[in-house]
Amino acid sequence: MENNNAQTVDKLESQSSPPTGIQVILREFKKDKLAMFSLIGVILLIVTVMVLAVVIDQAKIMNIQLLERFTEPGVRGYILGADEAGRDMFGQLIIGAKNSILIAIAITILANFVGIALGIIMGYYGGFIDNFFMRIIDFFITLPTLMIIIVVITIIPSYGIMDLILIIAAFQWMSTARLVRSKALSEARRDYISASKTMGTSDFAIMFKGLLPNLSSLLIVEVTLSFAGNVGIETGLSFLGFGLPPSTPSLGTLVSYAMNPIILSSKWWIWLPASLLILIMMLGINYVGQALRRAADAKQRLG
Amino acid sequence: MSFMQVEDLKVHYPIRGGFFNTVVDHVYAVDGVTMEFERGKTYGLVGESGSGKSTTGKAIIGLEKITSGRIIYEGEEVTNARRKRDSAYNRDIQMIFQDSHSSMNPKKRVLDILAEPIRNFLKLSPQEERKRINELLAIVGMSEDVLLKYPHEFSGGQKQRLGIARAVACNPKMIIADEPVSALDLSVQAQVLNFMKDIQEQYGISYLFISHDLGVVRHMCDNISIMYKGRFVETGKREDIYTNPKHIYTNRLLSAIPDIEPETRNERKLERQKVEAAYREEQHKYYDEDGKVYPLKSISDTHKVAMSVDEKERV
Amino acid sequence: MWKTIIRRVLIMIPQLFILSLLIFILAKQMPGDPFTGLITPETDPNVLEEMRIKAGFYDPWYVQYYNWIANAAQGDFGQSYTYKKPVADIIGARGLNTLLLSLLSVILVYLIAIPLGVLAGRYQESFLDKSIVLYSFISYAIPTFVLSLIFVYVFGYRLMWFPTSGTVDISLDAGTWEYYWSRFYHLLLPAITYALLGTTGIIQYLRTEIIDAKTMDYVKTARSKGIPMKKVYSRHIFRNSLLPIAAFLGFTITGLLSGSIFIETVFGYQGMGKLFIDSILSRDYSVITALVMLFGFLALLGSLLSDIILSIVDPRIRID
Amino acid sequence: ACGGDDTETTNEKPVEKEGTATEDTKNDGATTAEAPTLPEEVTNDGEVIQGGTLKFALVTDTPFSGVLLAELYENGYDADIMDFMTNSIFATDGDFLITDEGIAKLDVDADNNKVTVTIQHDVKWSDGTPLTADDVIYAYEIIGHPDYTGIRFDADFQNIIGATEYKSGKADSISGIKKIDDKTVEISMTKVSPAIYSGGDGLWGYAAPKHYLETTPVKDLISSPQVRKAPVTLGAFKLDKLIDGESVQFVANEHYWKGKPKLDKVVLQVVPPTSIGEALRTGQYDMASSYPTNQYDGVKDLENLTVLARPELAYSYIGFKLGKWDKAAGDAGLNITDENAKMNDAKLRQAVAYAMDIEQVGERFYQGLRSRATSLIPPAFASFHDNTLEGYNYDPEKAKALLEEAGYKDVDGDGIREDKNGEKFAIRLASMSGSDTDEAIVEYYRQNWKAVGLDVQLTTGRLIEFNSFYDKVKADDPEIDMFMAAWGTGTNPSPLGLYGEASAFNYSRFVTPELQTLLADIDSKEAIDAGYRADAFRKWEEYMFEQATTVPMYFRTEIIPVNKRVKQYNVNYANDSMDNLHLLEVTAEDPIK
Amino acid sequence: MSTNTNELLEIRNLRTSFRIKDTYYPAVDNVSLTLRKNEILAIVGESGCGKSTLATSIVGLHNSINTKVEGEILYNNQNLVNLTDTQFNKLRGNDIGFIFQDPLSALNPLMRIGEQIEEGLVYHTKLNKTQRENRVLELLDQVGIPNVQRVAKQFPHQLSGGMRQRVMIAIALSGKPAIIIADEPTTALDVTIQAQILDLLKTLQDEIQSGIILITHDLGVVAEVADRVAVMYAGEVIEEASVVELFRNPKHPYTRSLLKSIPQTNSENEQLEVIQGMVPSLVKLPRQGCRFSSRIPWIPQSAHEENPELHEVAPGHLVRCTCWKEFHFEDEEGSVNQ
Ligand SMILES: Nc1ncnc2c1ncn2[C@@H]1O[C@H](COP(=O)(O)OP(=O)(O)OP(=O)(O)O)[C@@H](O)[C@H]1O
Ligand SMILES: Nc1ncnc2c1ncn2[C@@H]1O[C@H](COP(=O)(O)OP(=O)(O)OP(=O)(O)O)[C@@H](O)[C@H]1O
Ligand SMILES: [Mg+2]
Ligand SMILES: [Mg+2]
Repeated sequence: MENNNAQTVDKLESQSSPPTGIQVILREFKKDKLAMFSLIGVILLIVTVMVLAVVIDQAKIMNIQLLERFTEPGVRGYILGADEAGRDMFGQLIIGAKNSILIAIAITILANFVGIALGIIMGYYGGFIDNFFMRIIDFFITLPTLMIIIVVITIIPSYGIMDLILIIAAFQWMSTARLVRSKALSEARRDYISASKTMGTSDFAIMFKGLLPNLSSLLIVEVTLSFAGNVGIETGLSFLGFGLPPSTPSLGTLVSYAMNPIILSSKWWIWLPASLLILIMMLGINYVGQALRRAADAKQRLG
Repeated sequence: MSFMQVEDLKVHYPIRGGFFNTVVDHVYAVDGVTMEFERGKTYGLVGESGSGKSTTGKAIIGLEKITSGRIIYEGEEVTNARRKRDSAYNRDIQMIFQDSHSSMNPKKRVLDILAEPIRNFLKLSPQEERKRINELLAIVGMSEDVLLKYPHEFSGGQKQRLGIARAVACNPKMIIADEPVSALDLSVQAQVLNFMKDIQEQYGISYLFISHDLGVVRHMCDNISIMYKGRFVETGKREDIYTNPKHIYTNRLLSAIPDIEPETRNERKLERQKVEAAYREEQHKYYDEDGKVYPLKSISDTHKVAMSVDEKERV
Repeated sequence: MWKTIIRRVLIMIPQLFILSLLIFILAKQMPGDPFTGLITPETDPNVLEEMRIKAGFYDPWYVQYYNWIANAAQGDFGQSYTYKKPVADIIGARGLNTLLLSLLSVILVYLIAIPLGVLAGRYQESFLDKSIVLYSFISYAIPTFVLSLIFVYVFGYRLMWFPTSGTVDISLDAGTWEYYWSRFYHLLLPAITYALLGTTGIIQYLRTEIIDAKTMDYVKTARSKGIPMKKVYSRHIFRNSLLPIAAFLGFTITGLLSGSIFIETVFGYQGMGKLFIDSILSRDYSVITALVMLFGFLALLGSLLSDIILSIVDPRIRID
Repeated sequence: ACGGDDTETTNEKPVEKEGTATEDTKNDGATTAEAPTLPEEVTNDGEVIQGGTLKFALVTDTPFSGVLLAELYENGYDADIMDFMTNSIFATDGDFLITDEGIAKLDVDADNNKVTVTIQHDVKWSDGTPLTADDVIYAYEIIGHPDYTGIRFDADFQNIIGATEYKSGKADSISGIKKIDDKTVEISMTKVSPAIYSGGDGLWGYAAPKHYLETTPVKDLISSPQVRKAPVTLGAFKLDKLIDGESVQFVANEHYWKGKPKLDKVVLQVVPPTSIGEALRTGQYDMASSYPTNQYDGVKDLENLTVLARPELAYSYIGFKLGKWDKAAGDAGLNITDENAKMNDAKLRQAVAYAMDIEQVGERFYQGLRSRATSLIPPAFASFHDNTLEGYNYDPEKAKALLEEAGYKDVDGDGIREDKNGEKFAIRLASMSGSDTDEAIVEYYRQNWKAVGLDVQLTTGRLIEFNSFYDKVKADDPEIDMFMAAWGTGTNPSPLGLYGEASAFNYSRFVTPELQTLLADIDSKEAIDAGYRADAFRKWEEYMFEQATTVPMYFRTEIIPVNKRVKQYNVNYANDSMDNLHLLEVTAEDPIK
Repeated sequence: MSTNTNELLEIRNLRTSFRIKDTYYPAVDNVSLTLRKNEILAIVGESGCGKSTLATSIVGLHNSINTKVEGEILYNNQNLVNLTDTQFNKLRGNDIGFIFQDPLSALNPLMRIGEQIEEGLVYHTKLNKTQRENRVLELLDQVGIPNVQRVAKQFPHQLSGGMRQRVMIAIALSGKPAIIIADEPTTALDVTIQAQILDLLKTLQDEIQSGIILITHDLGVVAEVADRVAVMYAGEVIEEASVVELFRNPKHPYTRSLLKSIPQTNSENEQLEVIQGMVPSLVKLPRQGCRFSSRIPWIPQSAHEENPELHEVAPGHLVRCTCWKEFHFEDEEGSVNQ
């Protein structure tokens, strides 16, 4: 019955747009000012970071100037001050944010690509294929992932951004696959899939042209939230010292400066901006994610 | 003559369990069904929920794996070939689903939905394809501007008609209709049923019409089979079933159908209770020790009833 | 029920076996060894070499693996190279610490999350709900270590409300009331920090569940019986939404274990998470492998526990 | 081996991990003797209270292991704990050379390769049992025992006659060790060198309580309660309670040979380096086992603390790979220098050294707690360290001139010099990761080198984690042209172990006959004479300066913040309070906040 | 209201509106109905015509944020529309019982059957625990459940569809209500079971003499059990009559089309009668004039009333709009397929 209503509502608004499509999402955002604000904020933030990262001269920022050690914010053009080697914190923040965001995006794309593809295949075929991969996933998902990532990282002789991305992604696709699979499993039992089969469509086309778009609302939510999660993992690893080296600043390395109590207590400009940036970004993404989730789930919708 | 035969069709689903999650038992969803189909005829499949009607339909069209039995189409055995996606068999046998809403991909436009079988089976040029689609729309009486709409923008009846349009797109010989109207309101149901009949007349299509609504079946079908626990308890011409039901289960089913004659309802109620009582009393005679339905025995050219050997004498 | 549990436990054996192989090979791939840390000009390199040979580091990996797994199967995970003690002993002592921390954290998590989740769901879209959602998002967004650092600094050092390291005050005698209080007191700050951050999942889950449950037909049935709204909530909505939470327990514990790496590192709390990081740095293979195995085992156990709880709690999926 | 009185820096600590924040922050602190003028002694005229409890922070991220026996422990933090309860049988002077002031005195008969250890006082173990010659011998018997698995049965120990036979089980006792009477032990050795006074040549500086330990087989000692829970010791305090890996409580040892300590108790607690500053500031501890240099700011202006300092027994260096370790050669491998090594040009190496602005780094990054190292003998060895050596100073012009001279010229005008053949020239530097500071410093040096036209790239592209670093350096990884590391010197300044031909730790793989001779001279019999030895050291240092195969970078100053309530505390190597713990006093019940 | 009039419940000008995008749209519009004692009043109509909305309004179970209920629902001299939740709770389960369409989702999956039945008794009776338990068993027995002891301890998913619906009925009956509202109680069931449930309802009603509002879209069901029928279309009652009158003498074109579209009434191979067009959605609904007019365009507009009202065309037979006077099926020929 509730569904009924939602459809009635859809009918009103959307002239030829798929159900739970852009319109629904847009309406959720219109209804929820905070989500709207977050969406704009996050996009703006990411764009700003990317643009600034292109504009600023990375080599210059990373140049060590001993005389500028711990320069306070606002002094001599250092918007956010300088770190112990006299490197501009604002520039590092931008570069760090860029690196963190790009890494998170790369992990998200990679992990979700694998997760979604596998999830759909499992959900669609079911049976042995499903069983087989589920066993593997069940196994990996219960593993102490963080520990194994750390062990793997210590093994890689000279690991850089790419390795970090690959390693994290290698442990991130499982939950996506499981989620997609459970949704695909129920979706694949729907009649339109059977209909496609009776109409001669190949399995591949059914899976990726027929089924995939119907998981899109779920996937958008999943991708958004996993993006936030991946920012978290990268920063966490950097904090423990298993992430990126300080010469490649990321939000995690900047925050990890707070490990030094002196910096924590009296050099706030070194770690606080990065922490706040993480906080704001994650908050924003979560609000966006929440609105998307509502759009995907008729029961939770506001409008 | 019949162009397609289904012989002793069985679909068993394994039940897993036990310590090593092995197959411990089977659901005998379809357990030995034999049917013949002739051109332009409608075959009704009736039974209570879970009796195996849908499974039968799905097995014939290739959506379910057949445990045993054969399907012979135009003299050729297609039991396994039917699982090959773009075979001629698959083109000639199409399906209409109960839930018209869920049978159409909600993220696809009507255009793509209608084009799907055409693209797969006919390999037409874009112009021809478009022409065919327009023809189809004309057949189901819809205007071209619906092509860019999405399924959810249609009413149930319209969707079901689109479903039918899609099923007839490649000129099938037979359409399996699994409860095509049970989700629809009365007036819409009437539209769809009329429409199915029209098409049948026009193209000489056969229907396998699955339903639990005996009223609808009676209206639509030439031949009717009553199904119970994966087997037929009775099969025959419409008149055979409705005027001369032999199996107690058929009886019971028929007596339970509500009638729109309010005046006689009390009599019907008494009749119903009588049949129910009789059923409770005598049902063991109609099923074997395992509760299975006996094999069918012909009692006339067209009429077959499931009965035990000794039962036969009584009739 | 028992059958299913036993089957699940049996499945765990090959899983643990694969995990052991995986982790063993990984650990052996790590650069350096426990003796690298010992080099000074005054240690004799030949002595170190000899110790390596004795420890079997030059045996083929499968021989090493066989020795290790054969002993491990009997509960002997070897000696820690750093602590010169049986690994089991070390993990035993640290395990208790982590267990206590996790236990307190879980209790706090549930104490915080359940009322908040319930309130947020019940008063959906109210100011209260929005505040709770904000809190839950913030708690998700703040990296564990940042909050821990700040908490240690503020509550430990600035305000001095809590002890900042160790697990108990050494001057107290075990068994006394003060001793237990001191243990608890030492646990409190890390546990609170942890709990504040660990609530997100449960709050969100509960909130959604309750909002969903509110629209369920059975809730309407309940209301149509004319029972007061309060009872509808407590007997139907909450109960139905809360029961799956119970099943989270297993996973929560698993989650807490890996989170313990951060918390214990920052709080200098001697638990398994910190032991792991320490052992990684000192290449204490026997401890690393044993810890990963243990965590893997606990995780498997946790998910089994969750399944069992769920099946007890939800009659629909009662396993038999 | 570990002999003598290893007062503060224990040899077995992984000293190389310079500034590895998570591993060993202990060595993060350092300085020259010159830097900020900090006292070595607290001055406190407060009113003393009766008894009192000293609160001691053991600064480490990793918990201690709890092997509390001198013969067995390997972990430096265990040594820090033992400092409170053990006492070497020898006392040492400012050069860490054995004096006659200790429990026992050492007589060396260099001609006959014999030494005699004589217990001079009426000394009792913490359980009241008197210390005898048997206890001195028992310590040797533990190390030499066939079941012994520790690291102290080494080449030095085998210098004792009969040690090898005993080890292999062929003898029931070490033939070279003789009990003369209840107080006297005579030890025969194959050779006696000046190192004997630093506790080298196999001389062992501790006694083991035979009466207490002999019932436990040697192989079980390490896990026995006698070692872990209730050791019997000779120190000022004895162990009272221990919580694994986190804290220890000591009480005064009334049998202490120098007199009963004035304090009642010492409570030692593990504190992570990240919070030690705060912990001291808030008066949670009186003192700390070490204090991270990069947190000097955190304590320097605090009212409740006195910050003491002293030079560390360590130096950092930059080494150049000039050859390979040949495992098959000699008895147990030899260093083979490769004439054609990329860095085999003294001028090039000197230029590298002159180009480094070590002075600035010491001043800025380490607040002056590290200074340019002028030689390979740190100033802590007061008599051997030569103040007149100048070392390399920051002189980019000189570096440029040297490079020009050696033929490294910028041919293509990109500001980077090409090699002698005009080919692209890049030096690959391996450096250990540690604190964030390390990263910045290395970057800074790369900037310095670039300024003189040297292109220095990091091996693996980033700083290398401690374990991998040594894996690579040890294996003479071809990706390494030069490497930055540090040595803790221990109390024996002899360089043979680090620069000898047969030394596996000679990571630059540089050997010449000249060097061999110089090294041999330092440890020769003649060198038992301190003046001669100092001279020999100087000759070697000058040679090394010229060759520049190992360029010392910093001398380190360690800082020791002490709460103002503590009285009678000093960190002077000659007169370290850790040797005189019984004198410590406090002026208040709790540390001042 | 006095009992001797036999009128249990009187609905007057009920309008229930849902908020969609900040505007309220009436899904039940100006409905007036009367339920008498011991009668079954069937409400029929196509999906979306407002049947469930009406039923939910009577028991006051609408979500107050999105729904507005206006008008009067008089029961025992109180207007149910104005009751607070607490006041309503005294009636729900006690005076009014409710039976839902899908018994599986309408039963709490985590509660034993017995508990679910007992729950209402706690608030509406003074029975003690054992008495309540006995009453539960009694109720289960009453609705024809075998083995009551065991069933009371089972969970909903362990029962068959028919059994579940019986349990729902037992719950509705537990307070011996004067009024029972059954919203499509048999739609989810097989015909044989449907027949059993309908017979059961009828039998029970004879016993407890309550008034039943039976909502259904199946005219067969109506014919089997109803005493009076109200046909709804687009939120309005368009025809109301006794069951025989309605089937014998339907007046409104909508009712007539409905009856004509039932397959069984037609001879086998004939086309079924069809009403063209579809029920307009809530938002697009014409609010003025006869709401059915757009679906019978061949009837001149003049035949429709401006503000259609219920006319009494025969005693107890009410029809809205006068268009019925001009309606003949023949007019519709040729427009069958749209
Ligand atoms: N994939 C499956 N696995 C196991 N059992 C199945 C499966 N699909 C169907 N069944 C069982 O097979 C039997 C027949 O199901 P089927 O769907 O054919 O019945 P039906 O007559 O179409 O019923 P309905 O009227 O409810 O559609 C049922 O008992 C069903 O539970
Ligand atoms: N909560 C709601 N919010 C908005 N619109 C609603 C709501 N509930 C019902 N509606 C709309 O009100 C109209 C009447 O709905 P109702 O459920 O009463 O119909 P019904 O006659 O019971 O249909 P069915 O036979 O399908 O149950 C429909 O158009 C429906 O879409
Ligand atoms: Mg079916
Ligand atoms: Mg309804």
